[in-house]
Amino acid sequence: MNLAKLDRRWLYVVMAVVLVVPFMARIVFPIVPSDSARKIYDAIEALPDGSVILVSADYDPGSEAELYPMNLALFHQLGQKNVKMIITQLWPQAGPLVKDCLDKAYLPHGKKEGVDFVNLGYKPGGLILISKCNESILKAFPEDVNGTPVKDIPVLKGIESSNDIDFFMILSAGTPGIREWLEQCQSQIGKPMASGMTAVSAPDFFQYENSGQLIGLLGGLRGAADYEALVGKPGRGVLGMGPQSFGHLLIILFIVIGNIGYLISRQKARRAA
Amino acid sequence: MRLLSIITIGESYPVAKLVMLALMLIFFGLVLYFTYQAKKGREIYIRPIAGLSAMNEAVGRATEMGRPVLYVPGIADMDDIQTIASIVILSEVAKLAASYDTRIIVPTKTPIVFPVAEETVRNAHADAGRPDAFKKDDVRFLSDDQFAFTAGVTGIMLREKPATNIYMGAFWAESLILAETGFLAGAIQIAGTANVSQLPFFVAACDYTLIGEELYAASAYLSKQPQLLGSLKGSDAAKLLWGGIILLGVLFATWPDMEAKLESAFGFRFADLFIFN
Amino acid sequence: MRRTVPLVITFIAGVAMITSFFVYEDTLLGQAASRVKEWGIIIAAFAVVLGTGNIIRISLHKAKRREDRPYKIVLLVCLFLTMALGMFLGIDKGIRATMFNGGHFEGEYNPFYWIYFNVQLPLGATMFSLLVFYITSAAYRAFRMRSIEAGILLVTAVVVMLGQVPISSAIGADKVMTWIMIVPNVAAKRAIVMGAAMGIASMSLKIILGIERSYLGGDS
Amino acid sequence: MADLVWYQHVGLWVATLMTLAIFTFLYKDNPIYKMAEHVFVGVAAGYTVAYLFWSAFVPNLYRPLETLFTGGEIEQGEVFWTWMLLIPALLGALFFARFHPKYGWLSRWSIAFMVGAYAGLNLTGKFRLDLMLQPAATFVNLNPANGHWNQVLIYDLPILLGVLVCLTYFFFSKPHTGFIGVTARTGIFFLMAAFGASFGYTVMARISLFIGRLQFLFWEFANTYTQWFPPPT
Repeated sequence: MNLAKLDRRWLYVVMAVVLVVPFMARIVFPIVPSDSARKIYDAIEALPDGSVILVSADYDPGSEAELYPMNLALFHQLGQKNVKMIITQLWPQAGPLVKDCLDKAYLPHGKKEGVDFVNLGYKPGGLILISKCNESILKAFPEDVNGTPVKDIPVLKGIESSNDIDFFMILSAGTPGIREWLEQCQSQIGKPMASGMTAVSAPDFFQYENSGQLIGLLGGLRGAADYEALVGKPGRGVLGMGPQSFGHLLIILFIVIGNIGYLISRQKARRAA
Repeated sequence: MRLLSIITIGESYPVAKLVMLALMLIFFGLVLYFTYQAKKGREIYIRPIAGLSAMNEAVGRATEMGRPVLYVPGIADMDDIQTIASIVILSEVAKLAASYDTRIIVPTKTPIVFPVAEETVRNAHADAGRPDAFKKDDVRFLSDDQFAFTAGVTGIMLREKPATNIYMGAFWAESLILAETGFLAGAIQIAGTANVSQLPFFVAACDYTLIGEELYAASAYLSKQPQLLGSLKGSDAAKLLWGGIILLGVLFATWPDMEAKLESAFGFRFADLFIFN
Repeated sequence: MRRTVPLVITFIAGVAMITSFFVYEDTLLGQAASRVKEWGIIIAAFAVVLGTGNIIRISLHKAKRREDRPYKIVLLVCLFLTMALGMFLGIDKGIRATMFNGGHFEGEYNPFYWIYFNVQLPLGATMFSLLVFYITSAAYRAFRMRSIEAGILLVTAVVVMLGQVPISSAIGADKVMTWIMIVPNVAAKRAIVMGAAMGIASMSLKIILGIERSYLGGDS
Repeated sequence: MADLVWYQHVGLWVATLMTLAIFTFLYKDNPIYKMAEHVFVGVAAGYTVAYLFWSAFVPNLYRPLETLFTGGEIEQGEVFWTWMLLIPALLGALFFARFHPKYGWLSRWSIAFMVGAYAGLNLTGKFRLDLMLQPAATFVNLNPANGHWNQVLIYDLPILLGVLVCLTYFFFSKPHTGFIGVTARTGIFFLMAAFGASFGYTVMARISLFIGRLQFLFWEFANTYTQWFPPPT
């Protein structure tokens, strides 16, 4: 029974079923948040009233499934805190998604634009933009997303550059993203920084957690589920981890079966030769 | 307003920035020294790189089967160093393909890489003595969107059936679609990227994979250009230097009394030379 | 003019960025570098828009030559429709000042916004979600333990995948996964980024000094 | 969710049809997928121009020049620099010279600026992050005194060895034979373990993207018309 000749589309059907059935059955596993996620949560909880946090939304539709739930959980937490928030975007496609998160998770906590937070919107330039923000955020972002000049925005009083920011939370899906923020901002001004990123980039940033530059990092849907559990707002992350686990088990099964068949056939070939 | 003043009296300029400046100058010195040596024609040894020696075979295979070579220079723009290294390799592969009279299709994703790739392939055909064989339409700008571009490239794989797929440069999530579609289309695949998150798939699904820096070493190995050889040997020498720095750092971290002696003599600990905030 | 001016521009821009790292910001050089960054943001905006210019040129070219004509026409219609809606009605839900009434977009639901959420978001997100199927078939058919190295890769991958599953803590897979992530993964990735930084440092030096010119189209 | 306005209903149906159109590619490449792909490229390109217009061209270029020419009040000492904004405007516009058959080379001036600026920033940023701070994080204390041994043996020593051994793998001046060959091969083990880790995380990413689509199809689309799949509140 040589499964290799099997049409690949049957394999697609198997994966689709393995994901849809647990999804429909709404199987939910208890989420034990990772230490990394807990460190970020505690660091943000410990921010004194009136401190300033910069949230940079550098993601797009392609990474919406992992980073949108993270953004929601983060805004829920910040909505309950008395902390000034500045939002920037390094990806043009992040605009509407951040706006949606604000409407659903932040504004319901009674926050007012211009007083509690400001959305500075998108600017191109990546590395250049972040490096400019080290000197002057106001020169890089002369207006907020509504077109109001920054000098008329109360929440920005007393804030000139990245040095005046107490905490950076970077939601990053690739380039420009967390790597550029670490290179141009964190490594030079030394402010606390944490990041939520797609699961694809997470393994490449554990060394910056090891060196103390990142307080913690949230990786993909598991990171979103961890943070949702910590914030106490189970949503797409926690509910997603049910089918997610079955998907992992199926991939493991396929790798094992595929390689058992391969090793057996190689053994036969070696014995025949 | 001060003109230049890096060091001002009274204000303490971070020592680590001076150490960084010194290390940068040492590193540049190494690179320029080896570049000078290479220019003077001194024999520069580079260990063989498996992925590269297969490239001649792979282009040869495409020629025998009379099918084109597909070269994807990554999806990053010219500001990404991997793309620049990929363009250097592209010019060598295009020269090889032109000399074998084999078509080379180069899909690009970014506005600046498109003209650069077009001119590189045109010049490669001229250098190989076949300026007429250059087909302008084989260097194509598919789309500025990552996945529309990927769909375009897999379309080329299915329709024009290249016998050899070469992926050199910066790749992200689309690397798997390219590698698997190419694997199932039965093409020989050579990949090279410094984007570590994509290397697992290239390693698992391609015949040869250049890991991280080997991409830059490949551009030096293939082109034998003095500057590329110079920077490669410069980097090698720098790795010895940084290996020494790390061992020294471990020494000071493990023997606090040595650290104390250093501190009493110079006023800062060894690690302070590298961290300033 | 064709090559010397670009090399001078590259040198100035590169040196400006390097000095802005080493020099205090309130020095003359620091201020000049800071201005160059402001310019960089504007020029980067043109570079991003250039991509669209390219797509328009190629689609028009192809449509004229009857290649995939209906597809290219649909592409151009979508392009100019979205662009016009965004530019004339503002890019945000009822907030952004618009060319027409100079104030805010009165309507509750901005069509540009509608296109983003109902066309661009589903297309972009779904395009990515195809990958799970490619991984499934690749896991079964392409990922072979060809060598010891590929073997280690696949075994570690299996352990890490097991560790992500919440129920794995029962068999301790999550502890092994955490160790893999914060020891071998950190060590190897640290060496890789150190090597990459050296490569980029020497490449950047040669670009700024004009030794490396391939970005100018390789006619050095 | 029943109180949707007509265009929101249309929106839901369009979004669902777009999602299914892309999934048809799994069966085989077909005109529906190809049309969806072209719609995607067109919308994404149009979106970029509109978004850049309002978030970069207007605030950073048009508004300062507008206040300059209409005699609006400008910050003290900024008048000269506002005039100077014409330089990036010109350099940026030169990007489009590339579409002109004769003056294509002018676009090299703009490319040169971007490549130069990024080279300078990449050089200092990566040197600082990866060649100063990362080595500094490897200055580990190997002294296993007072119960420190498990931190050393399980965490610090393997990381130190791993970094040095992987650096040897990326050493190109000596062939991988003898002692260097052994260290390079050990380097390969660390590298492959790291790639395995990335592989595992990437599988997680891909699965969660599909689950994201299921969440849309059931919680937003199906639930609007059947109430069987309520989304989490």
